[in-house]
Amino acid sequence: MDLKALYREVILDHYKAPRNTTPLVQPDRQADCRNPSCGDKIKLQLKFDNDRVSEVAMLGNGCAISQASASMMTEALKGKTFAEIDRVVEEFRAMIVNGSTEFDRQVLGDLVILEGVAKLHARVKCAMCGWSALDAALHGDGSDVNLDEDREMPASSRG
Amino acid sequence: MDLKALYREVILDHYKAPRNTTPLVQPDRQADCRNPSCGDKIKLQLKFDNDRVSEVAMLGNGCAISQASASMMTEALKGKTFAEIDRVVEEFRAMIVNGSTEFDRQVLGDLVILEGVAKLHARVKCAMCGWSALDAALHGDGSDVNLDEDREMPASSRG
Amino acid sequence: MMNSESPAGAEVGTALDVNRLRKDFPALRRMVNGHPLVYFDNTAATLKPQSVIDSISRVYSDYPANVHRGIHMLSEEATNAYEEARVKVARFLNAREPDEIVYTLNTTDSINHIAGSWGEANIGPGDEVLVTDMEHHANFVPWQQLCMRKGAKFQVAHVLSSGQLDREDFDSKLNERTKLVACAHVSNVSAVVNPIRELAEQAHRVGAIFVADCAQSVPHMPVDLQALGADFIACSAYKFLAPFGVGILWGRRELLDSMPPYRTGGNMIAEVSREHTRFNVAPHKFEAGTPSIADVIGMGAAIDYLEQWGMQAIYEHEVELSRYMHERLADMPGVRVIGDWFPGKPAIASFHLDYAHPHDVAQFLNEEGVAVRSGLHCAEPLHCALGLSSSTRASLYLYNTHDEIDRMIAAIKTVEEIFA
Amino acid sequence: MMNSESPAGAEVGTALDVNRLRKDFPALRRMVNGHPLVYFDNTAATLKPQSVIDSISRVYSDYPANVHRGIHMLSEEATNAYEEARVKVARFLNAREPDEIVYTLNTTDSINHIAGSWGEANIGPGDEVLVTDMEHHANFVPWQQLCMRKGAKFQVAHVLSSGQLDREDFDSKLNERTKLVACAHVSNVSAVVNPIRELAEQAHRVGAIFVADCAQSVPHMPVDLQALGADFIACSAYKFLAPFGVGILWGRRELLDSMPPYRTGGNMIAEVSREHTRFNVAPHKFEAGTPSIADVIGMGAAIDYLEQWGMQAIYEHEVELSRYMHERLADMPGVRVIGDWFPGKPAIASFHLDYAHPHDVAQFLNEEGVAVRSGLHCAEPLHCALGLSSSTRASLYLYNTHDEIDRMIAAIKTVEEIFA
Ligand SMILES: Cc1ncc(COP(=O)(O)O)c(C=O)c1O
Ligand SMILES: Cc1ncc(COP(=O)(O)O)c(C=O)c1O
Repeated sequence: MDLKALYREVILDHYKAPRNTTPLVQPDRQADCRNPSCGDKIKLQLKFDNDRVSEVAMLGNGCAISQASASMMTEALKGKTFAEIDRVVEEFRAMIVNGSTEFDRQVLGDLVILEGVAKLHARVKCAMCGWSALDAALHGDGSDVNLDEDREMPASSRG
Repeated sequence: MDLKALYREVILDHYKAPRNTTPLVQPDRQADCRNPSCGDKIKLQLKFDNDRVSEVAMLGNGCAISQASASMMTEALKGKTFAEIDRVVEEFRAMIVNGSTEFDRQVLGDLVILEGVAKLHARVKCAMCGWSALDAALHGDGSDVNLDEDREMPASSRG
Repeated sequence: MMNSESPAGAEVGTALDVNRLRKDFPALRRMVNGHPLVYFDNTAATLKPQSVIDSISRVYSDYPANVHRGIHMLSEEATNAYEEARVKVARFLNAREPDEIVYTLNTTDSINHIAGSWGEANIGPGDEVLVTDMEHHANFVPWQQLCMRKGAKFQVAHVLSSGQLDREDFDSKLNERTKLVACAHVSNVSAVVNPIRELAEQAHRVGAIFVADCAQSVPHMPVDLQALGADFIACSAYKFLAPFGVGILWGRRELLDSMPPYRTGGNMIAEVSREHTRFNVAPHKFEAGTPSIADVIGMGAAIDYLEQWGMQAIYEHEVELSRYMHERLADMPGVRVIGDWFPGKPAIASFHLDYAHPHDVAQFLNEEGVAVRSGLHCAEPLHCALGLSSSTRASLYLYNTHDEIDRMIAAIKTVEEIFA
Repeated sequence: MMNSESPAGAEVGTALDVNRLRKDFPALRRMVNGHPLVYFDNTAATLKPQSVIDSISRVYSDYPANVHRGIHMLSEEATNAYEEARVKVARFLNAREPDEIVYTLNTTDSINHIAGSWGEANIGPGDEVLVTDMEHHANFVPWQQLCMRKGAKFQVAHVLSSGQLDREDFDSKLNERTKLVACAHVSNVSAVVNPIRELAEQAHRVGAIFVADCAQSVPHMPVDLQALGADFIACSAYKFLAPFGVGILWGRRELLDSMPPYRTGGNMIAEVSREHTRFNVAPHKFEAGTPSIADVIGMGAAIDYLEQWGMQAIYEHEVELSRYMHERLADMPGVRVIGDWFPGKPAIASFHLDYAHPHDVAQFLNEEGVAVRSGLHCAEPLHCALGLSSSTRASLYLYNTHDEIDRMIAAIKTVEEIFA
């Protein structure tokens, strides 16, 4: 993997100009995810029209990978149903956390460009921060997610 | 050093038939030394006639080296003054604990036959048990000696 | 009582290729006082195979970095190897998940974790803690001291003269006030194998938790944590071919999750401010500071080595050696072994001679190249209960042979000649 | 502020023959992403010279036995080497006697010993413990937790924006209720060197004891314990070329003697019965269970290695590297180093870039073969006090060179090109 190319071609664009950063008024769903060992934070908000996502917002700060991954995620959500989103989350997790090469490229679309992050074990949590917020927004009990306590993430520590 | 010879020629004789084991009635000085990491125990009793040792007794149990060393010690004490005993203790310590070869052979007499024990670091405390009781009898405050707490002894532990 | 057939010279009747595996242990090439080393002090510490030695050297030559997932390559490599070892340990012991495995300094440290964390939080005045007379000091003193601090009652179940646990006494001392029972899986002196599953079930029936000291079982027999039934176990890596410096604490996940950390500091926290600290999840919340990284990785290599031969095969080899050693010792007049022999007894014999003190015996055995321990083996209550002031202990492992037992027997005969 | 002359290529102006000594460190032969490794993560863990690696292998090949003076030859050899290391440490630090040196697992464990033993026995409600905002979590969280348990007041002296301790704030928080002051000798983030002797004297005047966290001083400068004036110090061996798995706790003999043991179990006792346990004397009463024997012996080899070059020469080399590194960083727009430079500053620079996050910086530096840390460096209170969420840290040691600093600077320029 060419790190410079990855950053230059995708990550920096989203890092410097993250998409969908206008806070929603009265979102239907929202959740926060923190990644204390990295200092990343992302709040994700969703509005639905019937079954489908009509509006989405991500608000956060952190490293380029965390912000770019979340920003790209928001672009993939519009118009999707709960079930469709679950599918994307599942495939993204398979690609990044499990380092699988068997994930469904079609479901992920443009997101496959982040595949190389799977090899940067120390950055896997960064890449997942927005996605965990998304998962919590859809299925959580309203409480914040602390990625350091997610036992499926590679072990790391905040210090 | 030939271990068999050391045991055969000296240690076993004293171990099997330790000298001066009749308890004294009203000793002038006495002290106990324990060596918990080995299980050795020796009580030393002394009677003086003017300045000089007139009677001595050692009562104890433990390994052959501890008992033989104490038994031989009692043989060396009779007729000696405080100052003369201190000299013997000092030289014996130099030989066994410090492993010095510079000790005064004349002062130690027959005791030099135990020189080889200095090389058996794990047994140094055994060899010193009677001697520490002697030192405590002459200079102590009446309390027992615990050889494990003597920081000049090679480190060891009882378990 | 014992099967009396003698081995036909070499290592027959066991599945291990002992002659081949002996070559993996460089220390077996040593000469002691002119004799090839016979190493029978395996209860205290085992020898190390070359693969373990190499794995440590490799850490220090190639990736001597700190773990906790630093971004640079060396830290990444160290973290991966360190966490892989946790997966290996979990599989080796059949833990439900790697996160139940906590790395400590040694068995003693593991047990102090339980006493200092679970014990401090859960034991109070009027409560009782039950241990046995056959415990190693590591599984005795921490409970005794905890009870003293907390005003709890320290109960000690007795042993029979056979060396076995006195089950009647154990039963009579277990009651509703008992909050914790701590017991060795295998005694480091008599090699008695306690029925942990049964004892743990008894403990659970009165609502107590059960701590098994597996320091002498994990190295010598297959141990399946889920079948064992204890709530915590402790063991030391250097007793199963691994480096010094790592102990294992395993605990049921719910218990680990419920416990406060034992040591605090770096790497075990989630958030620190002047006012407040939030801790990380288990196992990390128990691994404060920088761990024994290379030793942990070396432990992974040791597990690989043991699994290559198989714990069942290792156990069978040892049981055969044990049978032979006990038979030979039984033939010698004036030699008394602590505890009765029983089928499947691990290869430990602690004995005393009528005619010589254990230290003198060990000294003469060393003269003949045979390394044994003498003393109390950190089990003073057991010696005291059996009326002994110390003993000589021979303890064997996968690389030992019948021939070596013969050498020990010959050495004991020398002692007899000299002393008796 | 800084001397601005540049080095003439090679390692000039220092007494160390760096090019020669680099050959002693096998990890320096590694290539990372096609570049020779530049290892600038020495605050987290140092590389190991071959002599240390060999000394560990030797233990496991030749005498992998347990210590505590077993009678057999291998145990005798292990015990001798283990206790010789204690003498070396005592001499290296100029302790009054080897018996003041306690082996622990790491700095964190050493500090937990003080908190768990001296602290538990001596801190009560209404008492105060004073630390600083620049502490590593290892010298912060144990005191905070102790105060919470005991109803004592946890006081934190602030730092100035220069990174230096705010002496006025420190003075205002030190009073007759202060029972213990804990402070880093050298900060692991800003490299600030605290005047331990003065601070300890102040603490002593109000009757408090003083704990110095020497984890980052002992490896990098001559430390004379008797001149330092603290009552306890803690450090980690793996930070001065030694193996992982050993920490040092030094305490004044009178204090160690007066303290209860922290962990209990085997090897630290004098006598155990059902009713009662008597403990051994210090340092043994603090070394429960089987220690990291090979790591301790390897630490002895590391001290030999350091002494061969001399701590003063090592310090001078690092100060020169530090000067150069800070000068180069000062020249770069958008780079801000935590804390002001000062003469004699150890070779640590924690910095952040206006245009990139520390994790991304570390990632790109790794891409160029430069190993640095990013994050909070276990010093969240300091980052918080200075308003930072994390930083990138470069920390150098005796084997680092001016050229390597140039390589880091070039790598930072790559980050700048990409991000700015
Ligand atoms: C100043 C300081 N104190 C304490 C520690 C903790 O050391 P350890 O992880 O060895 O316990 C460190 C190491 O990072 C340190 O730099
Ligand atoms: C049964 C048993 N428990 C506990 C221990 C203590 O182990 P460590 O010294 O590694 O803490 C031992 C080791 O001698 C043992 O045999």
